[in-house]
Amino acid sequence: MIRFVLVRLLRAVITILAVVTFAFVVLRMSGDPAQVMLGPDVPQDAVDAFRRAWGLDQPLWIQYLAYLKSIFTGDFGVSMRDKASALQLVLERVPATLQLTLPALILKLMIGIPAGVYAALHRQSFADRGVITLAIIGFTVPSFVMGLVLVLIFSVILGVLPSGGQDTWVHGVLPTITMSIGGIGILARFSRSAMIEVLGQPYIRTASAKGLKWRDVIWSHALPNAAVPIVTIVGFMVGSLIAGAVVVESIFSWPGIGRLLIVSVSNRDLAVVQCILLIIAAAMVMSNLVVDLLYGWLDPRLRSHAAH
Amino acid sequence: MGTTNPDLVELRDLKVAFDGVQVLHGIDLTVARGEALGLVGESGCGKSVTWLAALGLLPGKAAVTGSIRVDGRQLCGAERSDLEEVRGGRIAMIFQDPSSSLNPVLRIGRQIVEALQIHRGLRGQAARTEALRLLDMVGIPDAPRRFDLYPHEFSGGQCQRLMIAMALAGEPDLLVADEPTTALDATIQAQILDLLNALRAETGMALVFISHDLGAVSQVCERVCVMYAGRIVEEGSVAQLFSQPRHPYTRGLFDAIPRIDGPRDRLIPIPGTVPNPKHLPAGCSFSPRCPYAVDACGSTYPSLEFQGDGRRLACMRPVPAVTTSGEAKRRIHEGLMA
Amino acid sequence: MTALLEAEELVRIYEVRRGIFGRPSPVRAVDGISLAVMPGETLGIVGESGSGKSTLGRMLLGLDLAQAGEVRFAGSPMPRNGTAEWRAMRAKMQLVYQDPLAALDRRLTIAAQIGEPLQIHRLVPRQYQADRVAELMEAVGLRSDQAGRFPHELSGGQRQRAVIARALASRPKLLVCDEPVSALDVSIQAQVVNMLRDLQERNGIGMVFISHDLKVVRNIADRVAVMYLGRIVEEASSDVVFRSPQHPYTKALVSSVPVPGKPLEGRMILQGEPPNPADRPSGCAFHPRCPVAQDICRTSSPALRRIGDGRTAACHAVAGETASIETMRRMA
Amino acid sequence: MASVDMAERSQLAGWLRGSISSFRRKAPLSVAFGIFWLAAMVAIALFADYLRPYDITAMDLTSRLSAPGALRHLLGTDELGRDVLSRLIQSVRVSLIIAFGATVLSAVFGTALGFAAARFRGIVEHLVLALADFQAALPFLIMSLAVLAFFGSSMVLLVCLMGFYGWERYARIARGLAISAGAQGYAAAVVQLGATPARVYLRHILPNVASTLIVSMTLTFPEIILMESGLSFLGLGVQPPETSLGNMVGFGREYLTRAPWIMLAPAAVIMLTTLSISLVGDWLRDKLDPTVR
Repeated sequence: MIRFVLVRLLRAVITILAVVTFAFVVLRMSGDPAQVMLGPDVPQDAVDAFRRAWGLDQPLWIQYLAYLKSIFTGDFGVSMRDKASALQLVLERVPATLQLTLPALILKLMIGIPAGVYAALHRQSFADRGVITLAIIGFTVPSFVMGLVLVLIFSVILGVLPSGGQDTWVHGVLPTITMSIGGIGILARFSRSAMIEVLGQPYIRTASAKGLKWRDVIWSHALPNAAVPIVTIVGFMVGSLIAGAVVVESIFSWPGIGRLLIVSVSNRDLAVVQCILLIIAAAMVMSNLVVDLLYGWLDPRLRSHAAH
Repeated sequence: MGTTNPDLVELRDLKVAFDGVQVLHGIDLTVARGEALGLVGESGCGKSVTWLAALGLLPGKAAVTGSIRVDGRQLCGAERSDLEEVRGGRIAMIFQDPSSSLNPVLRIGRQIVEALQIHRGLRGQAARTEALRLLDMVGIPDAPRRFDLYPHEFSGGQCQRLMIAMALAGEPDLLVADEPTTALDATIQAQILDLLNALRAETGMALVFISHDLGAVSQVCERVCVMYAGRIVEEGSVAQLFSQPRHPYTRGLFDAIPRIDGPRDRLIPIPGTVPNPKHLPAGCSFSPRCPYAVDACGSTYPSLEFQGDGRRLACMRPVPAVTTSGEAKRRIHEGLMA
Repeated sequence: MTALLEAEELVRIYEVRRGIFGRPSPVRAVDGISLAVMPGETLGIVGESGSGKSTLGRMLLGLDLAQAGEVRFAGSPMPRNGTAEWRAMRAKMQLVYQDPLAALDRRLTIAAQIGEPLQIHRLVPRQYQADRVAELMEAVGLRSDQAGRFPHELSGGQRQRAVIARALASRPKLLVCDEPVSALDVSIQAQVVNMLRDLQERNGIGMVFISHDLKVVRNIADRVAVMYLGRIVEEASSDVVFRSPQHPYTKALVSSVPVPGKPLEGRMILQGEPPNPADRPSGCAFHPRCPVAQDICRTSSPALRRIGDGRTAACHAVAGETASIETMRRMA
Repeated sequence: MASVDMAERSQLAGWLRGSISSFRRKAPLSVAFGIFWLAAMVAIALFADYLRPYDITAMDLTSRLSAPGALRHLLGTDELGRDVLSRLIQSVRVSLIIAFGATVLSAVFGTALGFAAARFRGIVEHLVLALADFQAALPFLIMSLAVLAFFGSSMVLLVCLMGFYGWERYARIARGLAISAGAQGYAAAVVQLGATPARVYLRHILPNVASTLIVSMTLTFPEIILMESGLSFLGLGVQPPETSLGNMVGFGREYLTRAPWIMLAPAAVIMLTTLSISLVGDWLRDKLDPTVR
């Protein structure tokens, strides 16, 4: 088990390193930091002094190592806009984003999985068609269209829900619904096909042949097996708890990570953007790690083959 | 009731169609208490479908009609709860691919205990003790230590033993074994056949042995049904059929098997291939491949009739009774003497 | 007469890791095997799953690399896998697979696939290719109207015929058949076995026939090698092996073949399962299941020895190295 | 000659009639709609210059924010009095070009990497899988935002960037199928016949994986349309004065209360297009498999 965790941890670290490198490359290629920080009208000796002060006169790989070192000591630099610590700026916004994404995730799980399983057990029924339709809507309607249509209906026409802001929990209703509808459809469709696949397996026939009640066949034989693929997609959803709200936050002027990202991007606030990139990647990598461990717990076969 | 009607299972005019394609064309078959019946035929002949249909284990798109009686009780169209009572309790079934027939994410001990719980109400320590006894009975060595292992930690042969233990948990009157040795190696195959014989002697349960291997069938069964393209074409005792196959198809099956002793002659295959159930030939389905066929065989299907010697046969031009099958006779004679 | 194919002390070892905790342990899939096939001769190789018989077949063709030992074809050593010489060599030796559906490209007609070796090795001018394909199809008993069919439109037996026709297209000298009839029904099996026998006789092809089905091997093979855990335990002419098997494993194997009409009683049923190849028992690998095993069998591995009537066997008891000759006599 | 020609023509007509009716039997109504819609979109993209009633920047300050339905401006006008229909037609062209170019790029790139991983195994395979891990760790929208922010937005960069979308999916599919074909299946059989690797990959493996790849292209294509519209909606994709579907929705959102048609028209086109591709893609998956018929 320890070996398995170590292998996965190593892969996670490599992935994070790749993201850090990516951020460094983007930073380098998008222009000379001295020019960016000091502006175009500064005399050459001031630029040189700045370069010496920040180590920009060193070879590229030394700069890269220095950059790595500062990242791993938790120093993500300073926001160019408000001169505050980038990490702090970003972390301040995390709770706001989670206020939207967590309830949305719970909705997706609570509705999506049961709907998918129900559809798989009642194929060709009305409910089954409903799930498929919902999944298609979830897949084809972009969230910004969904959000704006909801705003049009509930805020503009009916006037029952606010269209933006973060003052009370009521403000969170529309963004949460916007975010969950697509996810519910996708999760339902996924659970449905995972369940259908499992129901066709020989061991389900064995369970029936031994006289188990159909309900028990579903609960103790089919669901534990169907859980394995479903966990993958849920893991992905958990991983994007922080990243998943960019568009929706922008529609509903919700002051989360997504808003911050958009604002920083348009201000070319490098330090903040990098910090967000890293935090998002770290969340994704962590949830992948957890999913991998969960696999081992859910499927004993993977426990012995996991090393490959 | 048992005395007036000794038959445990009685199938009458059982028909199955998948998406409108008929694969079983009216099966009439009885299984008496304690007897061992073999069901022989090539792939796609409907031998497995017959018993999956009888236990209601076919997928929803299958249309099953006819009569399925277990101890006189009608199962065709019965409630799900009635079927569940019969499955595992009266009739247990084991399958061809033992490794994928066990649930991969559940411990094998739990899978056996589950069956004990349903049919015998055993729980906790009592269930565990009984499960261990069953594991011992089917020849799983070191059962207490392996009680909590998962199916993938057992070999194919051992998985089949586990399946048998699970089937025995409900103390069934009939065990349906669907190609139980096909996926196994020769020496393991012999072990499983031996085990099935021993268990039958010990428990007195009836056995339906579905197989394409005539040799295996002759080792565990008393009576044999030969199926072709969704119909029974010949039925009789093992001795009868093996010494004197009357249906040209049965005869062809015997002739096609290479011999382990005697001269290394050319084999005698059956020409052609098994017909697609969507496009069955008119009349007798075997007629296009049959060396004995006459024109009439291509127009009407011969019904399965009792013959004087107690066998049933569906053929207008059977292999003559005495003269030709000297070879087979010699073979059975040799075999029984050895 | 020089041998068509010679193998000397072939070894193939896989690294297998069992479980997360397990260290990688070597599996000796093929463990020092030597054999020879004469032109026009059929060598049968029998054994249970895990005996290494399929790996051996692939090594004989040079598809799997031997870690030790050498394969010689018509006297010259096998070129390195993947080189141009190796590819050219394929025209002379061919493999017939267990699962013909998997071995055929489902997007090409069978005529196109049967003609493929002709294109690869530029054997026949393009304008005559169709004629040669038609000739091959006729030789394996496929109707000419089936040329445009796709593999999934044929039955199992017809697919195997197409695979065999493809294998024969380049007029090979050697055919390795890996379980070619195991997936087929009995009646079709007989058709394909007869066809292979005819083709071989007509074209004088040397053949290695790998199967777990002793009855089929007996019918088609001139000589038979019995494998257990990567080694040959007995080898002799087909008639000799099946009439009077000497190695206890061969005896059990022959005895386990269900013969119609022959009851189970009195047959020799082995206890236990073939051991995991990664956990090879000490001494003679068969000793944990062997009814006549003695102390020497647990410690020393028996060598393959000549024991008369052109037969070799690897068994201490057969070689008279144990006190149990009496027991052996009783078994025989 | 003429009579032969006639006969041929009537034969052709018969064949056409036959194939249309057999198509109707085989394809459900929804798929027929999908195909129709996609054909219309492609036609619009091709002939945008002729179909557009006005130039996309032509302002009609006298009729700003006029409602749809009027003959002069069928779909109404926006805040500057620009004709919504004209802008919509141009947007379809821009969005389709981006999505099409990017889909082809990502399919070619991903498939090539996947085949390389399957062919060479070892270090190449590890590298490809590590790249795929990286791609999965950074949500694509976020990555694109970062890149576009610092390199500025141009049409070429946008297509190239979108071309990275979903490549890892093709790579995984191509690698998996190639490995399984090579392990025991038809590819191993052809290698054994003596074929060169080029022949094995181009003549056998590629045609066999093509149907799966095409189906995943029908999955990626709408996702790229959505991704591009999302970026443009956020103001980072296609830049004015050029226009795209997402860009139109983004700017139309300001006038949601007063002139919802500015936003609803492109939104409807996005939805119908992605829906059509999904429907046709599902149908294609069954059609392209010769074993399911």
